[in-house]
Amino acid sequence: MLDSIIFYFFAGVAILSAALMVTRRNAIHSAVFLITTLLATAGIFLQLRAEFLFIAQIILYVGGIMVLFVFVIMLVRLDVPLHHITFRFQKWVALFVAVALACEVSVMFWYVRQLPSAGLLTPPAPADKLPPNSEQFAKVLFGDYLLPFEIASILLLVAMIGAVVMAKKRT
Amino acid sequence: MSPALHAIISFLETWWVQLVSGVLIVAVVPLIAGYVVLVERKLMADMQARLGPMRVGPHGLLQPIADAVKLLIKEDIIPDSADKVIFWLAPVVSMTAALVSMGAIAFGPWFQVAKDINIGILFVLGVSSLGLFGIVLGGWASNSHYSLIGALRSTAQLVSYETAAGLAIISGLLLAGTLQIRSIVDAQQHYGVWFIFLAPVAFFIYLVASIAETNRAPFDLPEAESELVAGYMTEYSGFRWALYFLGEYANMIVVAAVATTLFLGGWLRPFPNVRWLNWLDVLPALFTAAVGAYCGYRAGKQPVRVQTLFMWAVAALCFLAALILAATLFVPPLQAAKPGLLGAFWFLLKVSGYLYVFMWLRFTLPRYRFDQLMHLGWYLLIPLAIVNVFFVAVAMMLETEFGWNRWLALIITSVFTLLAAAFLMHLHDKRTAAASAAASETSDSYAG
Amino acid sequence: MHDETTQKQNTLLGADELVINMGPQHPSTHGVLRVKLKLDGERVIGSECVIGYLHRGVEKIAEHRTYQQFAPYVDRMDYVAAVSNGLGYCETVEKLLSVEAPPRARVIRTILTELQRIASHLLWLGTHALDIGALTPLFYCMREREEILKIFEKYCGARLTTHAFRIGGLQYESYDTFEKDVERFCKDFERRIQEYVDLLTGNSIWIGRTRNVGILSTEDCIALGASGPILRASGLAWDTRKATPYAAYDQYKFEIPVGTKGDTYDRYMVRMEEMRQSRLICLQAIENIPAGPILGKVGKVLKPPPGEVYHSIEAPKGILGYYIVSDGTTQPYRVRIRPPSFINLQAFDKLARGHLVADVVAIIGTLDIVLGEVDR
Amino acid sequence: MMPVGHYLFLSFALFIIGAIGVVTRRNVIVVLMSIELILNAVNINLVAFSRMFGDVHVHGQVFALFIIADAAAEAAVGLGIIIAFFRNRETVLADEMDLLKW
Repeated sequence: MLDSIIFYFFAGVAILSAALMVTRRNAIHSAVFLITTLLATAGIFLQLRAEFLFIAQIILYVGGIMVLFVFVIMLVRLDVPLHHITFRFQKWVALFVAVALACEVSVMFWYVRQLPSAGLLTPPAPADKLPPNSEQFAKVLFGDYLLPFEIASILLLVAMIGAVVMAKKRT
Repeated sequence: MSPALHAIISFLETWWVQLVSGVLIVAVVPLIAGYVVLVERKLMADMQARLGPMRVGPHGLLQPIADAVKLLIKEDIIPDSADKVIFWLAPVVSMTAALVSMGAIAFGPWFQVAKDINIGILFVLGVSSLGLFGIVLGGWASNSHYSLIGALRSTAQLVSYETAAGLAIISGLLLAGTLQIRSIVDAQQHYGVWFIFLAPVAFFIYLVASIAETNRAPFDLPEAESELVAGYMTEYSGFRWALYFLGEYANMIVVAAVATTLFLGGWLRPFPNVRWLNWLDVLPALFTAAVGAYCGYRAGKQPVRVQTLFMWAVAALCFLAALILAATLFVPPLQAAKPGLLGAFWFLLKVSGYLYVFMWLRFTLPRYRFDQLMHLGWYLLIPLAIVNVFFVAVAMMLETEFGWNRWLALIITSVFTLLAAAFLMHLHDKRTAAASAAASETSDSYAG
Repeated sequence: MHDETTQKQNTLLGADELVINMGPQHPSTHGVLRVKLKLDGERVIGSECVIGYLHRGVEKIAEHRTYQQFAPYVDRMDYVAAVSNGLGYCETVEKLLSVEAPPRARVIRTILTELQRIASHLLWLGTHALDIGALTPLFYCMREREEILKIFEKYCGARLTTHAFRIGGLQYESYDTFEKDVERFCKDFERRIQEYVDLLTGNSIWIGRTRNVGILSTEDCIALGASGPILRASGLAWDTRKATPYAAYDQYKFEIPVGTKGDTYDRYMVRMEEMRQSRLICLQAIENIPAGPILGKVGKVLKPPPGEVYHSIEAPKGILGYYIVSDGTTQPYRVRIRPPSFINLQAFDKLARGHLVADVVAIIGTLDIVLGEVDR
Repeated sequence: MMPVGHYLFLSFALFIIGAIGVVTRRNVIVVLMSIELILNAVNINLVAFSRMFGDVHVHGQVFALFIIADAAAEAAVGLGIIIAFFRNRETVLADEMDLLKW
């Protein structure tokens, strides 16, 4: 009961603010709504008992990436005329994309319904009975996925160097 | 009974402690923050050879309340060209982030809102870092150049110093082996010493980084009064401004509580496992009694009768607290309350001590310049924190894998860390000297 | 200089640079200075000082006042060093009248002026430190300045705009415990100055904020006409008190402190040393205050012969000059004042270019301007 | 308990919104933000599936962490490019980025 209330609340907030994000004209407003979406998603992670991911989402996504976005938006300080904000004919492209994707996904949903047990989540054990999520997480991350982890760190390093090279002042 | 009602009741049955403590935090923290401001002003006055607030209440004891009332009834100004919604939202974000992150902090073994959250310290860090958005958005929404520069400064500053603080915390977490706040304190009890003695470098990195994170002098660049008027708060007034202010002080309490939990032994008394120091348990009662006695002594010297009465009331409260603390020690039926109350006392004492260091530094040091701040963060604190994490990990490995004596391993690695610190300091000094020389050259080249 | 295109490439994002109005209401522009700063990010790429918010037409007023009547007006120029202003004016008019103040008056003038120099430097130190973010020195400086102002108050009844001197000497005899008060202050001050040194001189943040910030070479100083501690910090030992002694300065021994690099830190050190030297001058002067009259032979109505005169003194902020043209009547035909702050302020753009916003306040502080004097 | 389909639907909705944002917005920064939204939608799927296999199963969450790392890398490089572009052309509008080389 409580679980579903939490889910619907966060899901509603996420979808609503995501919709507002793509429709707001002001880039900062978009960023604020994206932050809201991300926080709502973090709430859903928590509801799914993915505590570590919940906090990773907040620290990395919201506290890191979004700060970067807001920073850049403030740095470029552009005042785009409001009617210039979207392509004119792009609305139809967007509609097409949305409809196409919707069709595709409804087919997927159809097949999901055909599956036995309908993909129900197993009922969670009481929180204190669960093994600590962060320890589980670490064991898998540094055990099974050690190599991908290292590759991801190299990716981040490369991205960091790339960003520095890109953003550096050319003298 | 309808199922919905039943669900609500069962919900309340399980969660009422959390709810009540949550409400308590929201209600009490602003008051405490107000009194932290008063203490700060009094300390500042003391260090600057003056008296500080003396008018409202005896020794200015009611000053925070007067300030709050003043701010509440002030005209609420929103600049015409400001982005109204975000202007309204920003201080709320700032305040909320600080208050929510307080939910996971354990003020003593009893007082904690979210009890079994196993990412405890990360939660505090993550949520309090959201307060940054309050600052950035407020600075942007004000539509003023001073605010914008303040916001840009604070973004860069907070992101940099959060990295250093996070790495410093990791050293502590390596020693504790857990993220849960209670377990961290238990680990320190298990070791028998506070982690500040095991990872002193990490503590000092955290101290510096936490000052920078809370925008306090000497790192108060985002609101540097003499440069940016008030930085991101320039256009704010009245109650919105008060929200920022409360958020800042609540944030100070949060970082102090994190440092206390992680490095200063949380609610443990000094040397928690040494038996013959058990008499320290009497200290809280004696301390509050002493405060009460001082208030009583001052009461006689107040010029106005109301103020005398007020001081007596404060003294009586202190004596009452002392009595309760003493009772938990000596009256058997009340001894169950002993760990909770004493723990809270020690915790708050350590938090106050940490805050005192904040204030002391603020009154003593000039302000860093922005490039110097960045140099300090990126060239000194972050490399040092990385080295420190590495050496603490090596010490843990030496102990667990090679069976070294724990103390030996920690002492050796601490020495190595300190050596690295000295080396980095040396590099830092050389680099800043070179940088400032270069800066002077640039200014020369502009002259032509 | 830069044309438009090169300037654009110099900014961080190649976009329009940020223009910030610092002042006229800003915590650290020391009154009503307004600086238009052109910023690239936080780096200053251009600046323009806008002055005149405190203009009261002092020079014009002089043309409609008698010589005595005008004397109090000069107190209102550099209002934190009113005694020095008064000294300059009185000595100029005395030069015009060809009278000399009696020795006793000259010694007391010297003592009061040096006390005023200390008071002015104290106010500078406190506000300069506050600009750079150190809160506490301000209150210590105010504490000592208060002692000096108390001496002024006891002497002439006023603390700020003292109008301490009269043309031809002094109006008031020194009060009974004058020597004792000055001596006590000077004895005490040695210890106090050590407190500021402890708080600031060796502090690495302070050094970082002031070293290599706002460097002005001797040649630039001379070209811009900058004088006072700014000139001395750039390495030239020029002090009007030594070069063309006035009042009783020729009787006392004191050093002229000079800097080496001419940066903000050097100016700080020079002013600190000047306070010590002023203290020594005061101590020497009170040892032996000659007896005798305090007012020279000047009539009730001053009618200087037609002609013109220029006289300058070393005010706390630099060379303070008065140029008076007399047409033989009781009122000056023209008074032109060379205010040190106004001329020193010209160096601002040169100092600020290429530095950060934070340095701008340090530079305004180190120039030690008083807007009352800049705008007159 | 919540059927996994609900999570899929939420994820799908966010994905579509993100895709629409990518296609329609001219401001490149907002386009980048829409991509972040899409990545985020994927994360929901991964975590929900991970949960579907039981309480102690965290492989999907690890994937999600990798995606967050990837998003960080993408944001850093993307914003770096935007800043570099803005410095040269003074625009962040996609349709004005019409040269392969400048």
